[in-house]
Amino acid sequence: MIDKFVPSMAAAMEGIGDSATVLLGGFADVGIPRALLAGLVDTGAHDLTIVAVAGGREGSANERLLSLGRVRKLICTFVRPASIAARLFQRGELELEIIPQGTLAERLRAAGAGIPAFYTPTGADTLLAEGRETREINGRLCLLEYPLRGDVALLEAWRADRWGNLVYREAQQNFNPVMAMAADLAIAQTYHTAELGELEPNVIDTPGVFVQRVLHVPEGEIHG
Amino acid sequence: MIDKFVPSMAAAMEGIGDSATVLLGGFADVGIPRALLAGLVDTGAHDLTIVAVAGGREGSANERLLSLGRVRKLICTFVRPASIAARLFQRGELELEIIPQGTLAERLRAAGAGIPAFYTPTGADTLLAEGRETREINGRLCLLEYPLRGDVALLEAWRADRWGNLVYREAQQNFNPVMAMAADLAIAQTYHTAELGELEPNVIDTPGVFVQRVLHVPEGEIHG
Amino acid sequence: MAELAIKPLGREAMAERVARDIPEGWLVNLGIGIPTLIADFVPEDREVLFHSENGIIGMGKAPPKEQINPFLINASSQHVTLRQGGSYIHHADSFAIARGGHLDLCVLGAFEVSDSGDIANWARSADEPVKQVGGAMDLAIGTKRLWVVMEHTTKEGAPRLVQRCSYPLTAKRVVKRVYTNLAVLDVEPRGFVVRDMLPGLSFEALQAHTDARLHQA
Amino acid sequence: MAELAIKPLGREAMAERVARDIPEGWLVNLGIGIPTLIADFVPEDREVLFHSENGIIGMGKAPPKEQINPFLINASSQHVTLRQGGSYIHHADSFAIARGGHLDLCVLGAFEVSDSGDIANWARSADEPVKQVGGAMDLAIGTKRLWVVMEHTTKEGAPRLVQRCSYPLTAKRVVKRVYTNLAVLDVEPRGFVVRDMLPGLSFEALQAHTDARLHQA
Repeated sequence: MIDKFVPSMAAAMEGIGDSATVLLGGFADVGIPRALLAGLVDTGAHDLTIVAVAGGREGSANERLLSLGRVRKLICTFVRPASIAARLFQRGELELEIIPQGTLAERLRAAGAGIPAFYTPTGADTLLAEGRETREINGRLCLLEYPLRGDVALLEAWRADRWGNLVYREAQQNFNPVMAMAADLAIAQTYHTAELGELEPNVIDTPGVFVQRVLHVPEGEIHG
Repeated sequence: MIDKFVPSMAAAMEGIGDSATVLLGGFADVGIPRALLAGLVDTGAHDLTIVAVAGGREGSANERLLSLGRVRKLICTFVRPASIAARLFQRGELELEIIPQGTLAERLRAAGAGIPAFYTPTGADTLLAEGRETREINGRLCLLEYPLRGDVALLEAWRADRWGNLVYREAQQNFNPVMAMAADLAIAQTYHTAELGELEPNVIDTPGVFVQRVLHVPEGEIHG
Repeated sequence: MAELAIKPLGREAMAERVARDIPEGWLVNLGIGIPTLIADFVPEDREVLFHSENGIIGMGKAPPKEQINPFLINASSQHVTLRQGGSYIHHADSFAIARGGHLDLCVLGAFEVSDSGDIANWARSADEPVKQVGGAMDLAIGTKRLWVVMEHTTKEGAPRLVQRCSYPLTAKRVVKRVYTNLAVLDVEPRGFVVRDMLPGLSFEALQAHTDARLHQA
Repeated sequence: MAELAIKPLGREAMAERVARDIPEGWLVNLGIGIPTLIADFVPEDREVLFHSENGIIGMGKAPPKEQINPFLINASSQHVTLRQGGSYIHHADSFAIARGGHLDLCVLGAFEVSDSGDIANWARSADEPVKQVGGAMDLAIGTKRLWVVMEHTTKEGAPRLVQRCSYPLTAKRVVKRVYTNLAVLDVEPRGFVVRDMLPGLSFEALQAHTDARLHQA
């Protein structure tokens, strides 16, 4: 019997090593796998590469990872000037790769969909294109972009079953579905569990084939 | 008030001209917009380019389009040797472009997602790569592929509302969602209509922003 | 630069002015800042669909405090609602909408716009230590129409409608129209064309506050 | 070529032999022909997830005639069912699964397989007037493991396990294992390695029916 539920945070984090590339779902406060992030802090893993929409918000577990010096490189779409990420970068203690948000989503999707490279006009006319390979396609300058894969993805879902099928609510999905596809080991925390078959086939957002582990973290148990 | 429902087949077909590129949803017998195809035959439009998973099945409206000589070019993933498409091609009366099925889906998706080109290993080591641009990426030979856009997409859905939101059932969606994204004018026939708000946000498969016209064709009205 | 004899529009009035020009049926993305205010000035019975990068189609107005849904925010992290007929998508599909030409309109704020339609709105200098790119570049290249809403000049009175942007570009040759607190200007092949001005403002006075050459409609 | 003293496996027996080697939890795509039969030999309580290119994850067995759902077919156009826990996706997502390395296994039929793992399964000649590509090339390059199930020789007795494919290739260096009606062979850097043979069949007799050089396990 396939059972992707893991009984503990330790089991959820098993095998995540130093230097891992970790894809971190969520946008602003929504869809962030807070408990798993706190679990990642507790593993002590360091030299991590974190891929997320932004540098960690004040008081977040991602900020804590950064402030503990566990992150070697942050790939994201913006960093607030007053944030820890910005300070670490300015002190030379953090590598930063800032990329457009659509390009981030598409590079993750390319990793999940087996696209070895693609072109996009996004950013081609900007500073971000400096030193990069470009090509004019139909009269439009384009940048060549490569897939962005993760060793691990940390995700948040609303409901999940033992096959790893995930359902999100409202704007909770954001980066979670593409990150699930783009990682070797996709780990989801879920507010609620469901029996196999309880999640309707046309309601499942992320098919379980993209998810390797599920941890049940009931609502309200973890903030932070 | 946005109302994408059209009252008649004539209104559904309005403006489809000669030489149009028509994306045709469906796979085998499922998800084929039979009524719209019959309507397309009746418009008399010719010199069409048809994009579909396969050449028309025996007795299908697509086969009728082909046999009436309305199709200049067929872009698909296979053609049965005994089919009309194969005979027309061998007589020099039809252009054929046969491409891998995943590449077809991805080229449609690229058109819908604004990707000017992408690389894929699919077909790179084969006859299909002859004379084409290739590139080795991470030690793997890849083909450069371009988006496949349609002037028109003909789709079949199970339920639809006046914003053009579509819901499919079981394996009905197949190519329909990516073709909706890839066409300037996406026209859906639907078995059932729904009031706005009746289709749950997490059940909508194709958001109405990808659909321009909806024609209500109740179950059983059209075969063929 | 000469003092203006008239009172420029405030942020709400600028948003209201843009809202007036958005017809029913359009799919619209609104950037952070003044653009976000525009939705409040589109009456509900004019069915305009608002898209938010974080995966919302058919975004509705802010909810009353007691009806806040913590899972439903827009790209500016504000609590919002979903209209009937709206739906949720993931980030890659959401940016497929933005980059794939499905937005009828995107309205962004900017530091500068050039008379060839270049927009600079993400960094004040190429040397800024940390960059805030977000989704603006994707929106700017992908939308059918890009409108910019911004003050006509900086607080110090320096022009923002320029011959050539001095700030790092977001995208080249993409802006179709600019709404400022003084005027509405189209970007045409010949440059900025004045479509509308505040009552009492002269073309010459407007030109005096503009670096690029203005054209009469 | 020498007559065989033993009776080769039939199509069902070949499918059954492959099914034995598929462990619980794998995501598996089965090509048309013999591969499609494999699902029937995987017991339901061994949870193997079958993927169909037309957008099914967790495909179940054929339904009894009176329960046929006309909207639920597999990539071979056969009526199927959905298992509890299964779901539906569109064609681009379905091939994202195939091309993105998410299939643990794909089993295809073939005309020929070379000892470097090349597969030819879509055309009998480069000059065929019409081509039947379908989804095989996508599956072949994208799956974690590609297994081939086919008769060891053609009806005329010509070998199909060859040093070099004579038919147009589907993909190069992708086949990991071949199940024939005589044997099971892994494709390793040194070439075909015989893992299993029909009882009563000698290595030499198998070699006599094979173009490529065989290796003992």
